Amino acid sequence: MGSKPFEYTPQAADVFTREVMARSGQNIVACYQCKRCASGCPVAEETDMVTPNRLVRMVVLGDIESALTNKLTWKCLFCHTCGTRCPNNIKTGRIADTLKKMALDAGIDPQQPEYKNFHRAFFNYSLRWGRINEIGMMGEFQLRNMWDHLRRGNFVAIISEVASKSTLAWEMFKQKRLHLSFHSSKGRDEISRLYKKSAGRKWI
Amino acid sequence: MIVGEQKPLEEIWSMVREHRNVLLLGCNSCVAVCHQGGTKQAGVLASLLRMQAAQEGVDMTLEVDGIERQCEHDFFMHMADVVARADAVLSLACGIGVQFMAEKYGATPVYPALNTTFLGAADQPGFFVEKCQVCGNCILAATAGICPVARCGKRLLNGPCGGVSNGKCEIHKDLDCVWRLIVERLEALGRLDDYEKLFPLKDWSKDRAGGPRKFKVEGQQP
Amino acid sequence: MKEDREQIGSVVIVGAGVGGMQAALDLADSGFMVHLVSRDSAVGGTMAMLDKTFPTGDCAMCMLAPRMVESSRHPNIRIHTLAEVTAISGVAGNYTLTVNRKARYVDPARCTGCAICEKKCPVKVPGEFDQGLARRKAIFTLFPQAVPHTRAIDPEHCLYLTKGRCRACEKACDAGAINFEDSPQQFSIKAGAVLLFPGLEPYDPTVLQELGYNRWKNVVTSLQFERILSASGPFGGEIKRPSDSRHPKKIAWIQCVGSRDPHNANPWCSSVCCMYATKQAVIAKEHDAEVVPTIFYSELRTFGKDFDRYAARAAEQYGVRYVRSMVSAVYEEAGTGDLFMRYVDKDGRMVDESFDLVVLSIGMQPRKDAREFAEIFDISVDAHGFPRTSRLSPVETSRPGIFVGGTYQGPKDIPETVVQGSAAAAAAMEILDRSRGREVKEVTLVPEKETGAEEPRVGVFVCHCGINIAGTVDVKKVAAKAAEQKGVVHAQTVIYACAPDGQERIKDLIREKGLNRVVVAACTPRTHEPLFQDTIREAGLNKHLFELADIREQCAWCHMGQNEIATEKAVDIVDMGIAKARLLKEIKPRSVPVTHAAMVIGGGIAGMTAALSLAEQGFRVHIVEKEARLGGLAAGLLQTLEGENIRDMVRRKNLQIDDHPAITVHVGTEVNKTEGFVGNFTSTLNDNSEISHGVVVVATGGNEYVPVEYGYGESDKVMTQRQLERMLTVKRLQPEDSFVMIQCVGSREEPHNYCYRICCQDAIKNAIAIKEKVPSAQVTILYRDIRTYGLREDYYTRARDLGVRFVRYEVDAKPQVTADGSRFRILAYDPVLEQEIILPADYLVLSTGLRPRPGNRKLGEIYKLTRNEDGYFLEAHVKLRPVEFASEGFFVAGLAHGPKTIDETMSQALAAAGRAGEVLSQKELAASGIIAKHDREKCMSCLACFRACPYGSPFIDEDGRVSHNEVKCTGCGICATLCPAKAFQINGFQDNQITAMIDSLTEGWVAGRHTAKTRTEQKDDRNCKCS
Amino acid sequence: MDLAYYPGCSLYQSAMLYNHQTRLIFARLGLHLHEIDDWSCCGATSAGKINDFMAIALPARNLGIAENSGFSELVIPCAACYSRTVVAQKQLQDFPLLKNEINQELSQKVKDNIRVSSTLDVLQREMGGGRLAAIDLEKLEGFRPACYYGCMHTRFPYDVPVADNVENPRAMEEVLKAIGIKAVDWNYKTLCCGASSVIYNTECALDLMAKIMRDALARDANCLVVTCPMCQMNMESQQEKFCTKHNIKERLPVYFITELIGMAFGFSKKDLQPEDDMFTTGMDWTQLCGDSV
Amino acid sequence: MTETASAPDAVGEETVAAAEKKAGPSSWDARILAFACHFCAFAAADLAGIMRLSYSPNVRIIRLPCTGTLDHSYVLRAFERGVDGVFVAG
Repeated sequence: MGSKPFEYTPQAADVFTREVMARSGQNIVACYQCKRCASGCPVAEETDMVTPNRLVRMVVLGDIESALTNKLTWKCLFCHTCGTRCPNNIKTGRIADTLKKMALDAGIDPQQPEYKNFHRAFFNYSLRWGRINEIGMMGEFQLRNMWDHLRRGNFVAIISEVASKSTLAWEMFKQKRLHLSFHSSKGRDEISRLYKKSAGRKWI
Repeated sequence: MIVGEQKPLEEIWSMVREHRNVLLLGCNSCVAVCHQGGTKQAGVLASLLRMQAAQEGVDMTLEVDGIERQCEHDFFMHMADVVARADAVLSLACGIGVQFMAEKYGATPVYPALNTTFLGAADQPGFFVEKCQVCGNCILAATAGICPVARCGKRLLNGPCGGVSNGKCEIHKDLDCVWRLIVERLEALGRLDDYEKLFPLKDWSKDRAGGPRKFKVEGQQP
Repeated sequence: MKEDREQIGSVVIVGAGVGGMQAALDLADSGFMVHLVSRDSAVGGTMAMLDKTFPTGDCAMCMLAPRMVESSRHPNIRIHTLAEVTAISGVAGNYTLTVNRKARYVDPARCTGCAICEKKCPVKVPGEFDQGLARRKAIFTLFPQAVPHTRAIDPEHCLYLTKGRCRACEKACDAGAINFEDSPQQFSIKAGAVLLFPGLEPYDPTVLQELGYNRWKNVVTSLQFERILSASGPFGGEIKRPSDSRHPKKIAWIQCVGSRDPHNANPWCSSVCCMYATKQAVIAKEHDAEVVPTIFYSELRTFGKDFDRYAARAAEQYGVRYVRSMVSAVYEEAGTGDLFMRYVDKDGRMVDESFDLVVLSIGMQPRKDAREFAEIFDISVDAHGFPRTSRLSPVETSRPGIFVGGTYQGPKDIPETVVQGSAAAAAAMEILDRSRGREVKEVTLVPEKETGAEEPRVGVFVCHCGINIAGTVDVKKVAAKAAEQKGVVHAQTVIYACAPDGQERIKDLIREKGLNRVVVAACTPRTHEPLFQDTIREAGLNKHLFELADIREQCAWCHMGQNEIATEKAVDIVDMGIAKARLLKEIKPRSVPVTHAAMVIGGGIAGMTAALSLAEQGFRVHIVEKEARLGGLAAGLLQTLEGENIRDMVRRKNLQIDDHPAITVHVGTEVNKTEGFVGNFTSTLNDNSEISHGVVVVATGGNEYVPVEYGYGESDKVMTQRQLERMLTVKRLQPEDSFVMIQCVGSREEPHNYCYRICCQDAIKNAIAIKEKVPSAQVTILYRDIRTYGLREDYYTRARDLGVRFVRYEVDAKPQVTADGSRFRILAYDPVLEQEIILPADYLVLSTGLRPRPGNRKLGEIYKLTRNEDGYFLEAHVKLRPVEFASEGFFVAGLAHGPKTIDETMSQALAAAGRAGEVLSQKELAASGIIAKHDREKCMSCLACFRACPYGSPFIDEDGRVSHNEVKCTGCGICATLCPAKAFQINGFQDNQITAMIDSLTEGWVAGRHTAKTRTEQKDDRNCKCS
Repeated sequence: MDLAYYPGCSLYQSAMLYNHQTRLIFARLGLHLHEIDDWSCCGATSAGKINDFMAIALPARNLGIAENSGFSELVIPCAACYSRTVVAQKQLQDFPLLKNEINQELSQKVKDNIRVSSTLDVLQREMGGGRLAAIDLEKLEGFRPACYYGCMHTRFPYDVPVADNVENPRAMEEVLKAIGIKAVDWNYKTLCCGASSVIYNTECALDLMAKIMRDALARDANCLVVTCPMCQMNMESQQEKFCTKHNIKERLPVYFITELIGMAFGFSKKDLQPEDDMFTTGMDWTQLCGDSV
Repeated sequence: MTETASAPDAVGEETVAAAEKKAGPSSWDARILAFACHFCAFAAADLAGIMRLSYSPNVRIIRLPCTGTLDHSYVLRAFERGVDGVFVAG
């Protein structure tokens, strides 16, 4: 959405669209821009006007840069309201998911590192132990955040992070939500074999 | 065709209000075509007058009739009784018909319901425009069939005056300058040379300036 | 198709909506016996529910009711209500159908439609006609004007039929019409052809709960909103919202509810919603100036004739706000019942807005039982359940002799439904050419008595109508007063004048007392006059010596409980009738013979189709074609969007025409002049040949627009869609080829501000063809609104699935094309991303529309046929007479009438052939009785009538004076009003007759004012005494 | 009736209460839950963000275990686990090659012979049947719950059959009706609460939750009822925060549906919220129901 | 076509009407003659009856085949003979 005209290159657009379609499993080209998705999107106010329909349009026209670096891709809540009401059954949430993966593949810094860190922490934890232990998982998440802040030398962020998360932990503890027990699954071997198998796969 | 226009009701009323038996006589020729003087209009006028009479408390009998032309004796053949019953006639004919009747029925007052306005044509249905001033000496042959006498604001015979702007007359801003029309038509006819010819002085003796004109069909006995 | 076995001259039509009725009337009028089978208890279909219709704003019921009455009265139409066809056997020309009729429990022969039973019925259920917004009784009619007006008992809710007690209706019915013993019946009908017009089912949006229908009270469907707007609807025409009857100010329409949604609803476009929403918004605004209408849409599909301008007017003059954004969900504000929703504006900003009422523009879909229905008739259906038809034979099914049309065939609006009604009728007439008139019985009547010289002898019959009239009006007193009137020799009351015994009584008295005028004081002449006219005709009186005084609908029923006043009024009404009756004259309509031949002007696909149909129906046809050969624009087309071969079809039709003995083709000629009138025309062509014919079909076609935009003509790589179509058949495309198509070139902008209907489909057809041949080739379509209406939406979907890119542009930011070597760079502004985009292209394809033929002007002048501001011929009535001109005997089809697709052209051509065939099938044409009579003696040829008559019946005769052609006259009376010489009088409504009515009324009524005044004074006196 | 049971990680941790109550009321209904052996994490929403293959493989392992345990139906109380498992099951059906690849690594193969149900599915079905007849229902008065379903009851990232109305689900209302409680109708049954974004996009999540809260209050609801542990945790643990931020004075308890059912079944507060354990809802619901419990 | 205006009556009537108008609409008994097109307005009047809508009884309707037939003279004659209002509907 810049002021400079966008140079549309049909063949390149085609290649990009096909990859997003294959990885997300969504028939993106079916979109006819009715904007139902945008009207129903719970985070649409916070995405600098990149609404789901616009995200689809970026993909279809092969505007790779905008598609991989916009706010919607990172703020999408994955609530699937868009896809449920889409007359063409396009689940923009899954497109956003795909674009995030593609952005990370392309070495683009995530717009919300915490987002990446949370899901990475969760996923890794589940692989490692077979089950999630919330305190442990959150700990990993925090460590990842800290590491990011450190990398950027953002010490103020570290302090506020510690402050806010300890408040949260205290709240949860007061509400008897935090548990110190530890759980794991014996199927970790199977899981790690499966994980090896997944290496290098772009789509299912 | 003679074009007329019905007078305001108040004026007509003031003419007939003193009478008790009034005949409204339509003329089903020219003035009927312009929806002013036919039998139907006579009926409508009678209705209006009746209501006027009722409102003013005047007891009046209004009779409605109509004939083909009020300028020929023969059409009045069946009218003798009808006219005799009336103490006044309100004629919906043009000025000719009114005078004709006035002369014909000496003792009965005849009033005009119409103002006779001009001789014209129906340019569009319902829109009448003056075309002829009965000057008695037609020059249309030289002016591409368009009459400057009737249609020039100043009756100029040798081209337009200096007041033409955007092809319109300076007297009536919505009126096309007749000389512009004449020139355009001459051009279209390939006869622009005619425009270059100067008109000699027009013979106005045949105009009505010399008093009422007469005409006799050849061989007709008076 | 035409087998030797016996051809049956009857046709069964399933479905009695506007399309079925049109077909029924066409067939019945041209000598076929018609069985009109309706599942409902009354005819009318969906159109009867509508308030007004677009784009004219005509009242739907006002247009439909006369047809319903006409269908019910037609001697050649039998209406079977509450009936369904359950089986069919036989072949085209000779089918046998089994019909099941449900029990009605009310005897139509006895029921007078008085509705007293309805009042007494204690059961209330949600009324289907008012879409559940109001309640009806268990004994009911669908709507007040229902035809037949016989009530029906709904056995599911009737207390007696479900629980065995009540019978209140039976007790209330004086006519003894209630019959609880009624049982379902099965019978069979033989028919030569079967026409299926079962209509549509409105989409039920309950499943889309995010929109809140059946959840939030103030969310209504568009059909409910029609009922809300309707004066006979649940709120009496006031716009109120269901939750609290408050007058809503902000009203939102949400488009495409149930349509264009393959994921959650139906994939097709319902074709009519954009227009009806616009219409509803406009009408709502007319009802209540404070209404602020907003329409949420994604694409505005106002593709019909004059529709774009209508929408523009709605926006500019009525302030209808169009928001190009679909609403995702409708929420209800707790407590107020207001509705709020969020949508994204054109800048991508989220807007929260609250509304008082939300209307869901629901689409149409096949009936739930569409598949079973098709199985009964053994016709094949498509994936959606619509009957399978071809774009090149739009009303033919897979089974010969079974034809379809209307919304059953596919989503469409009223005029297209009417067109297909006539088209299907024509198709049936084609296969039944030998059995025309076979099943129709002619009635022989006693000779008519001459009464011209007699003094009026009036008989007056005042009807009780059970207690309908007599309960309010003192009928005895009315009859007694009538007896006092001048010329009345007999006056009496009757219990039911319309019942057989009542009519016998009237006939006896005509004979006994030598009556020569009859006045019946009963119900409305609109439904009952023809019945009584037939009655007096049977007694030997001219049927125009009859007058019906309406003291039921217009007196008793609207002044209930004011018996004295109602009686006074009834006396006045009857006296007026008598005053008129005294002056009634016999009317003997003239009739003229008919030349059984048609002249078809234009030999394109419309002309060829109409000509072949007429020839198959058994009439001579002359095709007059300007060019050297037949085919018109269609000759340059290859195939339809659906892939049907147009070229083959044109070739086939050419051969059929060559071989047909009844068709004469005049190529390279034009019509110089035509003289005469309906049934009797003589035309001279410019080769001096002369043709005698009874009708004229104008099928002069259109021209392809040759663009001046976007560098057309400067490079052979800039082309029109039709050129591209031809190129694709001969040229090998390269894998990297890229195409950019630009829509609406030369359309939808002044001075050609209308949609050509065909361009979106052409572009999509070619884009699909490119992608199917070379998937790696790239196609981008720059468009304003994609208008693939109806089932064509499937192809829009298919094009997108194939990877065709669609980029919208706005009319004030049109694409700019620059040459880039042998390629092009197109700069376009994408309103979705609010971003300029540069598109490279090897080929630039312009989607151009059509233009009316310049020759239409001359033709219009010759025949006095009007054209719209765009130069297309104007039909007699936009909704109900779409293929006829106001002038009798002239019909129109194809592009001469307006832009349309090939299937629409073929439907219209068939319809024109059907309507024309109806005229040609008459032995002679009788003028209607109620027409203007012209007195040439009084006429002075002022031309007022000649200019004002909408039907062209006054004409300048050979002697240079005005004459009047009564065959064309409809009796509207404009001539009579204008004529300064009073040379015109309307039969049955002469000046003296109307004046007599006025005089009679004012004598009794106004003169009686003093009595009224005295009464008031007395009352005042009484009041004084009391105090 | 015997059912396989997959509690999922959170029911062993932050939503331990839900696990406890589900087991309690199922037992009372005569439905025997058999926790499957050595189940592992389903990957929740996170796996799909990182690794599409694992997003299917993780639940596939649990499916395999459940199917080989001999039960015909697998009950999953957690909405996220349920969603992942149902979607994976459908994807395994739709992509047989993928299923083979995954099965190669599994000791308990996926055979696709088990029905996956949410707790709510089972409750709706079984409480609609004759099972309630055997239970003396306590009459619960004063409850005007707003049933809050969240995203995961009816919306899935992959097309799977949904029994309830997607936009206006009624299952909770029907279950509550069976125990004599009439729920209010309201706008935001399925609006997203922000889910895990509360951790990394807190403000947005708080705004969404406030929206939900406001409408429930406007409809005169006096509690929220949920089936999703994530929704329960968000709406409850963040309530103070989002109410303060949006200036909402009232507060509402957020019950798992099992809690209300448990009360109707006559369980005491102690039964439903054992004091000796480290959990309870943050709200004191005795205020609402008085001594009837 | 001879007609005598009933002057005294008319005067009386006018005065009465005027007096009644002053007294307020409730006591003024306006008499309306309607001319209605057979196809629309007359049908509407029928519909009013069918729907049992009640309206003032001081209206009398003359049916015309089309309001195109409405001659000036009808309206004038009605007024002349004392009706208070003419209603043309079509």
